[in-house]
Amino acid sequence: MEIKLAFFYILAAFTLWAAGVVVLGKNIVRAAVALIFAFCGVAGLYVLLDAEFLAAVQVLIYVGGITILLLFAIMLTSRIGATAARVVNDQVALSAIAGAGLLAGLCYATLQGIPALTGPPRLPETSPFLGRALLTTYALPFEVVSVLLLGGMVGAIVLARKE
Amino acid sequence: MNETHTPIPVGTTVVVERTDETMEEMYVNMGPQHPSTHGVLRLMLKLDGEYITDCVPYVGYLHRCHEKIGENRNYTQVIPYTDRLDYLASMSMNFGYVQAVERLMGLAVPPRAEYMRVILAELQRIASHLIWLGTFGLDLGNFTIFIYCFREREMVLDLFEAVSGQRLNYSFYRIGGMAMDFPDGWVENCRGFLEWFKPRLPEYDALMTDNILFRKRVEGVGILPTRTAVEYAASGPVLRGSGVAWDLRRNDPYSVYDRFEFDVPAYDSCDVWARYLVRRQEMAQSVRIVEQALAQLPAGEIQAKVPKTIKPPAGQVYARTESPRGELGFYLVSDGSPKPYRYKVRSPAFVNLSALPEMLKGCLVADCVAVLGSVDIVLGEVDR
Amino acid sequence: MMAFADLVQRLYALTTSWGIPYVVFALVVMTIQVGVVIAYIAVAAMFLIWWERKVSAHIQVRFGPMRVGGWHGWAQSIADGVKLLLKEDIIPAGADRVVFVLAPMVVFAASLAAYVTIPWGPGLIVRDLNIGILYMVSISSLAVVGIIMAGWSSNNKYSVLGAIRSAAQAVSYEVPMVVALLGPVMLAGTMSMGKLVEAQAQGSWLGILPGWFVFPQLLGFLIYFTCALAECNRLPFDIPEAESELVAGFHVEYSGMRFAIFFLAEYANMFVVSAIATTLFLGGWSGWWVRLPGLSPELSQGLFGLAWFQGKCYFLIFVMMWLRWTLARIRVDQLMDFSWKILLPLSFANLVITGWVLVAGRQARLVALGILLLLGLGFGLAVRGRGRAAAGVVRG
Amino acid sequence: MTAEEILGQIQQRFGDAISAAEVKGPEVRATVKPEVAWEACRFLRDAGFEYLNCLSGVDWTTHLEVVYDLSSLQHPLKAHLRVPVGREAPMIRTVTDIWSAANWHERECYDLFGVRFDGHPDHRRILLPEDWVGYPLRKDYADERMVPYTEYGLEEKLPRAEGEKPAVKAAPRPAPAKPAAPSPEAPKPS
Repeated sequence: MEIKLAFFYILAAFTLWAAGVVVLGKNIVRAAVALIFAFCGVAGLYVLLDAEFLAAVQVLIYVGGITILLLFAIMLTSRIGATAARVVNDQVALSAIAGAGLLAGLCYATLQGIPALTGPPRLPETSPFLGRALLTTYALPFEVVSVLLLGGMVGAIVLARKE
Repeated sequence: MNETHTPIPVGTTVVVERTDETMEEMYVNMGPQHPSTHGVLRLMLKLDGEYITDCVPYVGYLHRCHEKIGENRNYTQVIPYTDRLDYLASMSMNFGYVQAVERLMGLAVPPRAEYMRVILAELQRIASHLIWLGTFGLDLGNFTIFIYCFREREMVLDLFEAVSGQRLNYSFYRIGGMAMDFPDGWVENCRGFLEWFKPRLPEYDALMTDNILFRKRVEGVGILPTRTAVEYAASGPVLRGSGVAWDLRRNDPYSVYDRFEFDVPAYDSCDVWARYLVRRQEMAQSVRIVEQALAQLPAGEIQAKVPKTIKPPAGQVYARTESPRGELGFYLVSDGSPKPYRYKVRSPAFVNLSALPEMLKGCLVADCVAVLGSVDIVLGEVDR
Repeated sequence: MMAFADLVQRLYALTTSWGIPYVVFALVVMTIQVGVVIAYIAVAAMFLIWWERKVSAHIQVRFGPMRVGGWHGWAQSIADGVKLLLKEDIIPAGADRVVFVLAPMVVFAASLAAYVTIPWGPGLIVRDLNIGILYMVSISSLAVVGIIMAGWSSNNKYSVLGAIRSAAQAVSYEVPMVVALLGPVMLAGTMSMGKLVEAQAQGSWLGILPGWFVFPQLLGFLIYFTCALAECNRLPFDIPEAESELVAGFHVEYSGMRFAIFFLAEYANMFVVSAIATTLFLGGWSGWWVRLPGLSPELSQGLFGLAWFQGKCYFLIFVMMWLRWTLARIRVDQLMDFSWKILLPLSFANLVITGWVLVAGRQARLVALGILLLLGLGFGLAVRGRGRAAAGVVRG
Repeated sequence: MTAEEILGQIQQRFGDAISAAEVKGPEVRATVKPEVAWEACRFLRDAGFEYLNCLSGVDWTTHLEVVYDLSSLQHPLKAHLRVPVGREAPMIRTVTDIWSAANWHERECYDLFGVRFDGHPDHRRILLPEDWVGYPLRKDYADERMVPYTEYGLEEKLPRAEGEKPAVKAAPRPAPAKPAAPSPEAPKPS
């Protein structure tokens, strides 16, 4: 159990460090690379929670897909890599309040032990259960999310094809 | 350090210029140091996204004022310089030059010498097309065809070496004849090579012509319409690839070309594919010509009587021959002195290259390499 | 599981009796496992590099390396490795040093991590994860990150272009690849690499063919293999490093050991994709075996399994080399078209028909299998299609 | 159509502007004044000479000459048109609008002889660098970097042809003779 805990702290520290670079880094490409590491750290946390499927999907979708596209967009935008990104803007106070509120809420939830946040039952293999749950109990939310994604995709195409 | 970090192009410049709100035009330099420009050629490509809207070739990096040098040498001394024009087809360059001088002098060449010239020039055409095929394959990412072609070219070079002692710059043609006769057994060796070479052509087909990936890269790419090709005075495989079956060996016969039976392959799809097919078929036709010439090869003199110092009568001539790359013209003006008063080379690659912007317009950037490869330039000849 | 797991258990019992905590033991075992994997990758990659040179040479009617080491230049890769190790380590002046140094490590780590779930033989697997195949796919997608890092940090336009192309290619080809991999996963009902092989080891198709998934999933196999070529940046999909267009693409500025690591990772990656194809489609380590004299049946089967697995993997790698030295490179837009307009619909068709097979009755099953087989054969033939001159001939 | 017929038509059409004309084999040869050179070219193009083989310059020391070699892909005839232009500020109308092939040939002629082509779409040097001074193929061109050519053997004894001056003396000159014509401002590529 101690090993698990030690790994948790290592991973958490790594994730936080990477996330810090993402938020505070001045170079946008470096920030994007750090984002990849942050996602990997989160995937590691998933593994510690016995959610291997989620971890693999996290790496596949977020690292292999989304961040790559992000980097792609950065590189295609001419010379954006050269300009130092502004770390702080006018809404810093507002976002700080929002962040602090979220943190407080999470701390409260963790300490109070809200039932939904207690550990899931140990399963020998998570993916069949996940699949069944998505296609039975949570079929409607799942479809709603797909429609949302479809809408996002259509919107992106419309934006890209301006003429 | 990181604040100023940006991918600065190496050896290239990019100017982004906004012509209006929606369209961005970009200038991209290709070359002069680039693996696919076959020498030091620089292309300034004007891009609209992935498409080429215009192209400006910059030539002259190899310029050595060949024509000025020629005017300061006597007629015989010019021959080695012609080798260096199209260094992949030196025999053909020699041929064009000596033929022009002979026309100027009104000199008749012994038949055996004429046949030797034709044999060597056609072998040279095969070697030159082989190099083209190999490097074209290389441009499109097919490395194997390159090695195959060089294997056969090596054999042609061996034949040339046996004849002239040289492998690249032969200087073997003389005004009024040839430097030496074929050595003993050469004709048999040459026949052996042809027998060996003929079954190799289907091998190239298997690797290139019948390969669907290759065809997807070349079909419908780099269109040069027939009319434009004639306007630009394109010649050789570029003209024949634009649907004009025009070959000086057939249409304005020189030497003894009127004694052979051969086809002039031409294809009317006007694209890279057509130019590829023309060169591919021409190798087979050259084999036919060499075979007939070897069969008809007469015995006798190989050198006409020429004075020790060649002084053509005052006058001028524009003599053209069909080099592997197209119409090779020599414009000579003589004032009766031992040196050419004016010596001008109409190099086929130079003229064909001037039509390149027409072929590239509307092409994808990625096709640029294929189109440039299909023109088959040799910059020693373009830049002179 | 047997022999290897037994050994670990016994060792664990031994060490705990000495009073060594489990942590230390686990770390030692992990280190040994990683060491073995790295050693295998290094040796295999060196062999593959030598082999590729020999294969290409013999395809091109030449000999390739013949001198170093005596017999057919077998030591050529070692000599090259030593040379690359001893070379000066150059980091371009304008490069982003941290990212530049990190990039080869990311690429190599990605292909290294994928070796964890390769089933080498019966029970011979470092960790048989429940999500084995998903893990492999997701880990190998990390390599693109390293490529982008390398391309961007080199501060060279060709590198950036290569990296961008590489990213576009990887994102495009990952989709049909994963969908194609779902076919065998559905047939076996598991994502564990070990169980996938076991599902193929039993049973047979039509009584004569082995129970490999390549027969019902021919289309899936071809799609996967095509995508794997693209993932490995091999010809005809080597656009990220097309030397006639981009000189060498993303690793143009790398030299010495850093370049060697990219090189190593490329061949390690080739092995990984071949191992996935072998495991999912070609029955992994399953195959004919006999009891070797003086050995237990398990050990004999293990040895045969190891040989089968290696043999199938290297055969696929050979096919990849063969393709590389025969085909021309395709164009960027054709690459994208091929992925999104041909491979993706086909892989979805494969998925749907496979699902139909699994839930339908016997009659429909045969029909569906027939459709799948036809689609697979059609795909194979279409790629092979022979060309005829489209241009009209003008006779002079 | 025969060569004689074409020659007759040219002479009839341009009259005095033709200073010399002959038919040599399949080739029509004519010397035309620069004022009507473009019209003559246009006429020949319409007569079937749609193929511009070559456009060259010649320096006759007294004047320059632009030479057009034309042929046809339909009939075996050829045409050889010579247009003398003055040495000082030579100028002639471009034929790029008749044959696109003339584009690079004219640039080369300008580059090496200094003949300017009025109306040329891209009037720049082509083979030499854009900042080059002088026109190398003119007979009086001199450059200190040129390697003197020592002749040997028979050539020493031969009389030199009139008008052919040695381009360079045996010893390099202290300064190159700058040509009279100023280096024209070449339009910069956008």
